[in-house]
Amino acid sequence: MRYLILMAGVLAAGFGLSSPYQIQLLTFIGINSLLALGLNMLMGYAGQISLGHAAFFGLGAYVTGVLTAHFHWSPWLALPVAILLTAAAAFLIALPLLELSGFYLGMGTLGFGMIGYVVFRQWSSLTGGDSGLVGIPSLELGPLSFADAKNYLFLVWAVALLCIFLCDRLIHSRIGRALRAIHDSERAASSMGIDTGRLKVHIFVLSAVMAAIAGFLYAHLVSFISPGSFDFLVSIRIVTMVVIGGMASVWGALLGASVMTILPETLTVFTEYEMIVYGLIMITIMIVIPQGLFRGILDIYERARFRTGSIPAGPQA
Amino acid sequence: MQEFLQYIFSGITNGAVYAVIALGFSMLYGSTGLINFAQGEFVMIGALSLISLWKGVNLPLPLAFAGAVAITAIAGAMLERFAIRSVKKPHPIVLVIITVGASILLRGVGMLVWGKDSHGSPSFSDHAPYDILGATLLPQSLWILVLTLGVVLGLHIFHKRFLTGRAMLACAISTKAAGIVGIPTEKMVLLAFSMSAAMGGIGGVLIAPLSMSSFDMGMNLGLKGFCAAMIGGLGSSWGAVVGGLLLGVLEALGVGFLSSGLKDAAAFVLLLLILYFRPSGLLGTASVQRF
Amino acid sequence: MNAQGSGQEAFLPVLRLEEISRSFGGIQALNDVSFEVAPGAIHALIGPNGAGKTTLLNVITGSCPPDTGAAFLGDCRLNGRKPHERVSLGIARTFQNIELFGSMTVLENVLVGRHVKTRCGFFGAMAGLPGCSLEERKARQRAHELLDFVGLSEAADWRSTDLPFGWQRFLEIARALATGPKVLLLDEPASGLNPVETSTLCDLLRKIRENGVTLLLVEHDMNLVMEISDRVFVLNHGMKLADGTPCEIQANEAVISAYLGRERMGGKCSACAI
Amino acid sequence: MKAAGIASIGVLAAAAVMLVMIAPGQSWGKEPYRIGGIYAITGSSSFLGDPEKKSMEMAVEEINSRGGIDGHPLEAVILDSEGDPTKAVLAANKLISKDKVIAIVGPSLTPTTLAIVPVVEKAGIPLISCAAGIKITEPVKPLVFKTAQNDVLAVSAIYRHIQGRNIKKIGIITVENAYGESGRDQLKALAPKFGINIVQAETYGAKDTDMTAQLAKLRAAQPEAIVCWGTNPGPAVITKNVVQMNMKIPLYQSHGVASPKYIELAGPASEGVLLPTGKILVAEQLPESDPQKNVLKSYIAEFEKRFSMPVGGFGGYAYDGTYLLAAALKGTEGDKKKIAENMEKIKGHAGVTGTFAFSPQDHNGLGADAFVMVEIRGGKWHLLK
Repeated sequence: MRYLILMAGVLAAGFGLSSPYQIQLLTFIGINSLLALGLNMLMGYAGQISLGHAAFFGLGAYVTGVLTAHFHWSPWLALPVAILLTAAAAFLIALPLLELSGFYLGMGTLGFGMIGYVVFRQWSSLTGGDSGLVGIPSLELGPLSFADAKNYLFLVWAVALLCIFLCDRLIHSRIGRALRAIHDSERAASSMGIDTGRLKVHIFVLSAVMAAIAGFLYAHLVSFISPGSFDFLVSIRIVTMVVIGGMASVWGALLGASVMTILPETLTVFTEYEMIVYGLIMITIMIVIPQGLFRGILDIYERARFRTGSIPAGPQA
Repeated sequence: MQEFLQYIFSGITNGAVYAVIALGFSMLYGSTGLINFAQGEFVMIGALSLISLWKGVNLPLPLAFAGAVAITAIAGAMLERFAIRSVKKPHPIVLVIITVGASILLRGVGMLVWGKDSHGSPSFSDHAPYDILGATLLPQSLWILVLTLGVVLGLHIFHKRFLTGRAMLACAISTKAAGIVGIPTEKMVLLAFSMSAAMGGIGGVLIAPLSMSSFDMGMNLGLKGFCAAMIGGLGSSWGAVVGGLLLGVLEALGVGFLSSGLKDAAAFVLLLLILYFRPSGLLGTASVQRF
Repeated sequence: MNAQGSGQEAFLPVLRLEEISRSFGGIQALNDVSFEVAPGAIHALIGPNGAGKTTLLNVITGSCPPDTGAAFLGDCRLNGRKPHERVSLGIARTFQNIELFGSMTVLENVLVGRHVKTRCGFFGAMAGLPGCSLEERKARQRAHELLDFVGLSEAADWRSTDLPFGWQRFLEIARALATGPKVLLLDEPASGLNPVETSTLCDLLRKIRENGVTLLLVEHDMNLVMEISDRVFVLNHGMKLADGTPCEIQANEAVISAYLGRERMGGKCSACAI
Repeated sequence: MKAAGIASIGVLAAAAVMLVMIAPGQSWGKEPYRIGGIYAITGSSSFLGDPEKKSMEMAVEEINSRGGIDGHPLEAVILDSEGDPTKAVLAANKLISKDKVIAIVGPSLTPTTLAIVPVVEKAGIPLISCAAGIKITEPVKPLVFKTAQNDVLAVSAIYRHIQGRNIKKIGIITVENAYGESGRDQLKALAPKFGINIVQAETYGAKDTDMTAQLAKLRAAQPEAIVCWGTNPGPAVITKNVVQMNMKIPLYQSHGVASPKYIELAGPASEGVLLPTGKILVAEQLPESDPQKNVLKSYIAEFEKRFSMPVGGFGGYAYDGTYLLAAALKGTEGDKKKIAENMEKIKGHAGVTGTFAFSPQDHNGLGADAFVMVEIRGGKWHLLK
């Protein structure tokens, strides 16, 4: 039901909007939603933080960018390669770190993110170095050309909705329960026979793959990529989207991505004061509704859902 | 040989600055279990305040130094008082995001106060650079090294000899227990924040004469300092020093023997290796469970 | 070991520990402890504080590997197996300080227990394969049965941490049972329960035994131990002090002097005749 | 008399307010031409974007005060890209769809420019970039122009000077960003042509605090001169380090440091540093015959008066871009295709950066005369030759 509403919303927006600016903004929101959703799965359900998600985002973008612009592959062939490479990288990063509890994964991904950034900049024969990679073709599927901004909007949102749908399903499945169990109590989860380390690696890989898909969509949308779009600040921005929107909620990811995409656009009226206002808004949201915007809004609904009235709101995400 | 020595000097100079910044991370983590992503911004505030007070207001250097450190300490205390303490249910990730927000805020304030341009500062002393076996050692490097060691020693003595220092360690071990025996834990957190901010400020003051300072200098230095703290072992003061120096020297050697473009990668590869093979850091002993 | 097992008794012990030792720094928590747990019975592990009971439990569940010695579940050597693997082999446990999944409902908590009995993976769940939905339905059915079994079916949709303390214990037991264990380890199941709840627990534990699950409980409540146990092991200073029926233990001089001191032992020997 | 004076001032003021309120449609007979600007006004490249934004505003006002273009006033909508390609794409879309601009001046950086090229091409909007990267105009794209000098011109200027001193072995140190990368590529590509051998090539991070390690490595290769390619503040640190390390060889900087800020940051260490720059820094030393002399003088005077800050070499890119656009707008009545066609026909346009002569093959329009070599003497720019 919720999907139908959202789908109708996107369709209406797509057909209703005539301004390329708004269409583009909505497309970026879709891409950011994918990023936030992937990270939300990791942070909200596996209780791990990633400070290097921009590197996976970049890996997806650069793999397809290099393969299509330099080697003239079809983007549709480059996509699986991008996904596989990202998955492999994520797997190798996570394997030794997720066995340890605590924040090691966060630190490891931080390191990985910085290394990825250096590689994007330094391997200039392939990546175009700091000045970026030009000539990434637009997407085409048979007679359907995604060079048209509206078609691309629909494509991005179709992918985003599909991912939201799949993640929602996953969360309410056996695996999702196991993930939530890990988040609530790792010891108890392990005593239920859940292979916590393995599951965390899997969810990390899933989250990285979603970032890679977002990177793929970004690269073919902008048709130009440069390392600046995948630096540490971008990783932090993705984490912020998740936390602002609300962890452990696919809809929170959507909300967080929307807010964090639109906010800087609207804040430009503050010119010199933009950063101050932006920082203040972030701090205020975290102080007032630490469980995130989505949870904050749904608090009342949550209270009603469980019979007893005096429930602290939301899972302690 | 001459080059090698120069790499070492360069590495130690940068490393000592990383060490002071790492110390800020480390001591805050040690007393509150928190990672402050605005630490780099304190470095920026320290550096730019020094330049303003020393060159702008023409205060004598020691006063300007103290003033700059005091300004950052106050900024740190304000961050704790108005943002961190206001959080009712302090989930670590929420606190981290607040510090991220604070870093953006502080950068914005920095830009307003000091403008978008870079600012330079003269060295602490007018000595000519020393020539050692053909390699150049800047007097400022010596200043940095000496002051860094002074800060670590001071911190060590504070923790071991002073009642407040020991109370802070007690809070680190168990806030609850410390509260029960009558330690004002809230004040301790406030003190820890302003002290760690002051460390960042000292880092900024030290680096100002070495380089150019601008409102956006903080993030890079903050990341390096954090990396150094992780390498040395979060929560360990001597670990922060070892981590910082190691990182600095490794970077310089990376420039010398690999390529300058890869030196940042070298730092983070080291971080990954440490995480894989010695997760508690080189000198870390505390089991790292929070965050 | 087969020869040993079949030669000794008519049945194979379901759980067997051989010369387990474990030290923490300078403290010898367990010293050469061996014992066997017979199938289909209620066993109690008692001993003064610091005797090594919880460590022993952790050795069995795998969260604390022994320095020397071996543990077996039936024929299967447990050493080197991770905690979660042991669960699928048939070892389930509850915790002394209840550890429920606080963000989930009562039913969902039990469903997590079905994890090892279900197979549906990442892709199956995402694709919504028919096999997965069937499996999910069956799991839910089983979970409801178990809630019924412990008497919590009324509260299936409550948030787990909103349950009264005693009920949380029962939920934890239901959750552990959901893993389909051969052996269920209970870490002080009666602590914090009122007398009424304790007697309900007593009944529940017997019911579990009737269903063919072997029970091993660490417990301080001597009345409970003496009332329901088929066999009692006594640990002291990390060493096995005694091993026998409750009547034998109550009569054991070493136990009385070392562990119980002058205190009279609870329960009546006649009450626990098997 | 006094009362009448006050009254007349009052009336004038009221009229002015009304004019402002109903302007610009009413005061001009014709619809304004709306043009867009995208600059890195904030962020780490604000040293470029900030003066560019100011210069564009200045140029627009100057043009309007002279009667606009064919009676049409110019109206500029300027957005901030923060140097981020994604933001630049959004800004370009916003300018095109919301503000309906007929042409865009900017962005400030090569990556942001390359990111919005597909957007403007799709919309058929002419773009006059203020970035230096050669990828922008080579290969030539019908709608894309740029006003910043190609790095190849700066490199040639430096190399000619090096050649003149009979130096054969040089070491280079470049910043790790698009600007430094482009410089490095050109330095390497052109060296053989001038008989120069690059004995060691180093890079440094834009935010690095100390470059003595790189310089030690350079020194070990024993070059006869060092060429540094970066934008402030890195080159200032390098300049200081070179002096501290007592390296007594000529230091060349790129035009990326061509602002008074560099001398201020590097202090006495900047003595004797050589660099190519647009003529703006040495305007008063130019011979009267120089075609740019008048433009430069009025630009400098106006900029310093208006913003009370010293003028640098970067604002001129946007200033020239706006004036070139104004020239190309003549007689088009806003037809975007014609604007681009007119751009290609512009010859001999004396701007702040140089004398522009575009052609269908050359969308940069600058020649070797866009750069002069200067030496810093006593904290002042000194024109060589």
